Amino acid sequence: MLEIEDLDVGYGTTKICRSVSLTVGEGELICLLGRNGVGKTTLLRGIIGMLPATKGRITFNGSDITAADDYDRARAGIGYVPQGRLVFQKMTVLENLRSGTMIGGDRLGSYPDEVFSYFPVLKQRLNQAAGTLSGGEQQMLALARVLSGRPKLLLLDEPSEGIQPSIVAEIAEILQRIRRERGLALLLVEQNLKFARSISERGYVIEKGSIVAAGTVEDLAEDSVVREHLTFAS
Amino acid sequence: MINNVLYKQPKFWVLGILFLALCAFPQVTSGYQTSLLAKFLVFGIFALSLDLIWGYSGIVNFGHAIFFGAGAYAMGIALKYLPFAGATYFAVIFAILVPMLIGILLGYFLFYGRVGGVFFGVVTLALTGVVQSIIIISSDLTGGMNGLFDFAPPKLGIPGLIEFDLYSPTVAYYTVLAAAIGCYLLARYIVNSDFGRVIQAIREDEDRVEYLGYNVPFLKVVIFAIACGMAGFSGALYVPLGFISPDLLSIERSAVVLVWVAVGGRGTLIGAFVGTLAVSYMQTFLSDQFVVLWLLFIGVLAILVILIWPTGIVGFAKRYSLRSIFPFKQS
Amino acid sequence: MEALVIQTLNGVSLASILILTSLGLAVIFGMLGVVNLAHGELFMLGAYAVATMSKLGLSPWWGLLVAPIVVGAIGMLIERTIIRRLYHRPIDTLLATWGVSIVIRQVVRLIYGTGHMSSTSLMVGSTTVFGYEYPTYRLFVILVTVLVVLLTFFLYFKTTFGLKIRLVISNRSMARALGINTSKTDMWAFGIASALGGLAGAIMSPLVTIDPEMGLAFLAKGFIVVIVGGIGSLYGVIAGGAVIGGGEAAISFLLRPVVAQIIIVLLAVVIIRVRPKGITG
Amino acid sequence: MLQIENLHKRFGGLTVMDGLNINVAEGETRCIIGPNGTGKTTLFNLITGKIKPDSGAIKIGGRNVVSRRVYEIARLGVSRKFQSPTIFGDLTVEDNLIIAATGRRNFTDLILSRRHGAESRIEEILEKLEFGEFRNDRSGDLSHGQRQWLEIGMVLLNEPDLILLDEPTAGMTLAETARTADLIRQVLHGKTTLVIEHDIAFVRRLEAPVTVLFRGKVMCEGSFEDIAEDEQVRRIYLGENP
Amino acid sequence: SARGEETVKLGGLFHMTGAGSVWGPSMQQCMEYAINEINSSGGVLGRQLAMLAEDDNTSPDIGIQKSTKMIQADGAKALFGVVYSSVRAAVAANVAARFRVPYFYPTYWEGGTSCGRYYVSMGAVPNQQLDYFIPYLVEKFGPRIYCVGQDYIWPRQSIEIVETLLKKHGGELVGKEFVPFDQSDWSSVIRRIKDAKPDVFFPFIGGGLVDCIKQYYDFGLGETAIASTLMDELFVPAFPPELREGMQCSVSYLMDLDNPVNNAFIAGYKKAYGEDAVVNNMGEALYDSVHLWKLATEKAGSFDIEDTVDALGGLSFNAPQGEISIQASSNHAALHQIIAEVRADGSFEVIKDFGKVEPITDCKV
Ligand SMILES: Nc1ncnc2c1ncn2[C@@H]1O[C@H](COP(=O)(O)OP(=O)(O)OP(=O)(O)O)[C@@H](O)[C@H]1O
Ligand SMILES: Nc1ncnc2c1ncn2[C@@H]1O[C@H](COP(=O)(O)OP(=O)(O)OP(=O)(O)O)[C@@H](O)[C@H]1O
Ligand SMILES: [Mg+2]
Ligand SMILES: [Mg+2]
Repeated sequence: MLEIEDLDVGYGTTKICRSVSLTVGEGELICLLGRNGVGKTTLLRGIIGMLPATKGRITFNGSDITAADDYDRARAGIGYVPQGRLVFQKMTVLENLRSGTMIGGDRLGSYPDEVFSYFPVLKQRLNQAAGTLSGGEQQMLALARVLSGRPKLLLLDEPSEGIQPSIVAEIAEILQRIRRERGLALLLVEQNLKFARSISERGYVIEKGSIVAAGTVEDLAEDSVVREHLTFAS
Repeated sequence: MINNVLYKQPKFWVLGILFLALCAFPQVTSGYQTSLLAKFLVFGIFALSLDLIWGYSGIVNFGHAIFFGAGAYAMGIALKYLPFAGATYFAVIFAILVPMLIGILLGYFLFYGRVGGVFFGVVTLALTGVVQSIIIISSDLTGGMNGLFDFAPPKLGIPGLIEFDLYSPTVAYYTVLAAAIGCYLLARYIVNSDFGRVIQAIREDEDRVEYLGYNVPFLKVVIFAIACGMAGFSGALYVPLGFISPDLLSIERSAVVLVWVAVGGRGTLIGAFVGTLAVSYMQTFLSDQFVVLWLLFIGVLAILVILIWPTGIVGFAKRYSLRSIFPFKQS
Repeated sequence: MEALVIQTLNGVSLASILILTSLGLAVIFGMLGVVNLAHGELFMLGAYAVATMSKLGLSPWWGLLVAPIVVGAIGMLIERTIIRRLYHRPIDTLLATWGVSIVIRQVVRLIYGTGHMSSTSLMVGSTTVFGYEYPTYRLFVILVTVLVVLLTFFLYFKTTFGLKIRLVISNRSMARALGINTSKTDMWAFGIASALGGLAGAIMSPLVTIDPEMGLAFLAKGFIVVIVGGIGSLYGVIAGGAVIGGGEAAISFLLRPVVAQIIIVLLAVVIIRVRPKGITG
Repeated sequence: MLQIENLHKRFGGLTVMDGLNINVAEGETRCIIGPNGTGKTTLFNLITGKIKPDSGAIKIGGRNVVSRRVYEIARLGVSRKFQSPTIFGDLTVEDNLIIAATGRRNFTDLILSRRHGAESRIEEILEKLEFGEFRNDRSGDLSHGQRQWLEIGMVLLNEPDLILLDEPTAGMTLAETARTADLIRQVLHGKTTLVIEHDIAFVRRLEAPVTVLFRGKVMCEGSFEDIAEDEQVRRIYLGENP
Repeated sequence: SARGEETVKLGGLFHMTGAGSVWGPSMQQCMEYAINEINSSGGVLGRQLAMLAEDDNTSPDIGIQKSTKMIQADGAKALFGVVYSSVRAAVAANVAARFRVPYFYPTYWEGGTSCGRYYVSMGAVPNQQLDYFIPYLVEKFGPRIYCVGQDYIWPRQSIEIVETLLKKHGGELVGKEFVPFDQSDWSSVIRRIKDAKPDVFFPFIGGGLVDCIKQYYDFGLGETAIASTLMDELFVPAFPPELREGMQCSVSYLMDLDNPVNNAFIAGYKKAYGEDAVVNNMGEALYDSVHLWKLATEKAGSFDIEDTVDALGGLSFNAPQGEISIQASSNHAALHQIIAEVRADGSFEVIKDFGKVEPITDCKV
């Protein structure tokens, strides 16, 4: 579904990600692990098109999207939940939910009611300005927002951040369910190894902007980099 | 030792030559050119005061000409009503204090009321019209529409002993040059102090600064008052070089000072002078050459500069490693 | 009684004039975050469109149609060539549009000369309201204002286009990442706001001087209205127009007009001090 | 040190604080957990003076601070880290730290740049956070996790007596989370600290007493182990297998 | 060329851009026309004149800069131009008086300020515009006059004079009112005018006059006569025909004057600048100014500026408006007062030319 070959992404003249290659198959749940500041967020921004690729190729569903505009990538079906949520602060929850409906489509419609089955709390907050939601609620809104569209691939940047443990577990279940029902593919950046493990089978480890290891999550958990940074070394 | 510094720091050479050139300017050019450069340096101080608040503290002031004008009027009125020798010094102090007071009042009112950003700018824009109206209707004091001109000529030196008439282009020029250097050094000191650092933090996120224990409205009023005082000072210096009339407080003047700072490079201090001189000389040149079309060219130029040089001339120079010439802070 | 009715109508008509002339400004300023110093010139172009119709011997009513279209198109052109590059630098838009305003003024001077333009009245005579005579054209202006405001509200709050614009303003890069073509919405948003400016100029042309400098006066007033009402809200424009227009009509009835004007602005400052987000904020 | 008495706060129809009572002793580290949207951040907003309660008292060192302004409360020694990192992105890392370190000085000190020995504390923090190489970088270019650390550094430099940390480890790797926990335990040892966190591993590592907030009230208090056993807490917050 | 070195330079300062740009271009043409005319008839004292033209952006600041340049850098012997009073005051005080160069100001104004040896007022002061106009209005339309002015010195003084004249001629000032410069909505003002039921509405409004009159008609006041001292060939096109028709004007010059000097002047002017070219009283005053400078210089017999200035007082010139002269005590011109009515097509019907009226002013040279 998503193939990345030899990709370079960065800010202005500073290159952050170097020669990254990875693939996400149809309905596959992939996680991206790595310590702080290695370029995980940068890579996701490169995939959604917020940052231009200076080298390499991105193919989505068989077509080359390396030069495509970010909004066209979204319309082709890539949903992005950024780190730090970035909900539309001054707009209502309802309008935020509607804002996701262009993903995988070409017009702004109304959101499907099923998002409330994922996050019931949002239903009581429909007319509240999103900026006044609590941190966790905003995170849920950011997830609900992309799920209002019809994404084929989800890019999630640390979605469990700021969410209470019981809901983190629920989110894992929700994602699994959507994958089963709609064949959703997932590229997940996560520090919470437990959460990562609970939803993904395969993963990559990124270090200083390059992929340094790939394999099943179980194998990766044994990887030295991961061990050093993503688990409690005592 | 000194040699070593000079050798290693081409900046000192460049600055030294620039300084000597500025000192020699009146000796090698005409009175017209001298008073022209003096006037532009006055405008440079005015722009510098704007850079302090706009470039460093993020206070948007669309009515900065109010303070320039207030300074000029305060100077003129003081010279008119203080008939004793040495009145010029009092007049200048008056010209600094009056705009400062207006600034403090406005700042107290608005900053303590949490009015910031574009709101503040537009309020000052609206006030421009009000202050202009007040000046026009108080014609007994201000000369109204016609402007204020029947005051004693400003003089420097020691009354009775040795006096310099500021209406002489050379005297005005050296006075302004010294004032410009003094104001620049003062501004540089302020922005490099811890106070300056906090002011820059306020520009970015004033709420966060408050959580660190700073009285943000107070600090904003302080920097605003300093800038207003400096603008008033430049207004006072303008008096012997120009004319006191309501036109000094026009919206156009407020807009053009923003352009000077932007063209020179916001938040660089020296950019205020660079931008002012560049734009003013360009304007003089164009309007000499094209009596009708010059304004059109200025408009086009303003647009192009902003599109092509987003960081202004100094920012551009910085990028192209002319670092040694411009004494800006390296970050 | 007559004084009361007429003065109230004057207040309403002044308020609607202010609302009409600042609506486009509010859209560009409050919603796109662009301080458009060229808005007064767009207004001026609208008035010139009507004057041009008169000059060509056509009915000035055509001007009311031509003005928003032409000025809207000019607005789009400005957006495409200049504003578009400056969305992340709001203060620079101020400077760039200042340049644009100079250019428009000078180009108009080159084309039409420096003199005043004349326009034919669109409507003459008066109509009886509550038993008193009032100029028909002023009533027409009130009506047009109401319609234009309603239309603008509908556009911004009830259509998906409006939602898109508001999303783009709220967070540009995130809106793009969700599939919204920001450059298209930007262009249309700016174009429509410019068209509003042009329409206002056309409507006002029978009541004001038409010359290249005419936009300046309306610009400053427009900003005060927008600020007093509250940035980013269209309700704000209405509230601001009502307060400033009604206030000016009321106070200038009682005091020396210059003093009234000074009081109005100081009052605006007080309002902003008490309600920093504007009346409706 | 911090007493919260019968605190009430409503947003429109939503009751966020419903008679909250909390007592934190001098030098104590207290962890606050609770479901999303239960009012934890709001509690910090109330303590720091950002919003005013409808009723109730907040006493810091015995003084009721309810009517004070944000900066006055900060000057009493309350220092806060925000839920999403809030730093001065256009300034360098070092400048951020200097500003934090000098927040409680008077104006003369500020304009004369008198720092009263803050330099050495800044060096110390730079070293502790391993930020030496970034000290002259624009802080806005740091990654999310790095910003979290920078903000923690700023809080530490602000000479606080009462420290409020809102999700200090969000977005950090486990190893860094652990280091943060250690840092807090060492550096903040003996300082009154409130920590909001959803990261259970971190909460456990902190080895501090835990208060569980629920619907604007304290639901229960105790050591992490006690809390983790609590049936109700598992139901509303932790989930089945924490 | 050798000829080039011999030219004598005269400086013209015009509002080519900015708020006053309505006036700039025609003034520049008038000055240029006068210079060309003098040059083609042999110049002054055998030397050709050269014109310097600068734009002041309608700003005192640039006005000072440009006129200083013309004098100091280019060596201009005299300065001409400007409409806006603040620019005039600036040039008179900071340039003309300081560098001792005569400055000819071509527009009506209140008089009293700016005076001095080097300042030559070529525009009408209030008594010249009003002395005959007010009795005429009272007689023709009735005694009740309502005045509205912008809130500054020229309208205030003019309205004061109107009041005095009305008293003298059995009229009555039924209302006066001062408005801000940027007044754009006139409904309240007009309401008060309507209530006062005047026979004549007499506005002293520069910039806002067009708005005011347009709205005045809109409020159904078309029946009441309007009198103005500002109406001229440049202003008239701003009004739709139905609004301008019948307006009563007091001026010192009109393009439509029928006398041999004016006919020749207009014919030559149109030949030079096209059939649509316009001159108003300011333009004519500028034309007269250049000629007066020439006469003074010739009388002095040298290009010495002091001699020229000395020679100015008492000179007279047969101008397009008729004979005018310089009052020696004040350096103010004695000008004609002409009353005219505007026709729908924008032309003026001259009703009466009262001949030369001496200025009454506090100015002493
Ligand atoms: N806007 C920017 N401009 C320049 N450099 C940046 C910018 N944003 C991030 N960086 C740099 O890019 C590098 C990678 O950042 P990125 O945010 O991708 O890391 P990350 O892996 O997502 O880290 P974290 O786990 O902390 O979120 C960091 O060193 C950071 O300093
Ligand atoms: N200004 C406001 N207006 C309306 N509701 C608000 C406002 N501020 C907060 N709320 C609501 O108050 C509740 C408490 O918010 P708070 O941010 O304190 O939660 P929290 O406990 O910090 O949650 P989280 O763990 O998700 O960060 C939330 O439901 C939020 O939507
Ligand atoms: Mg990241
Ligand atoms: Mg929270």
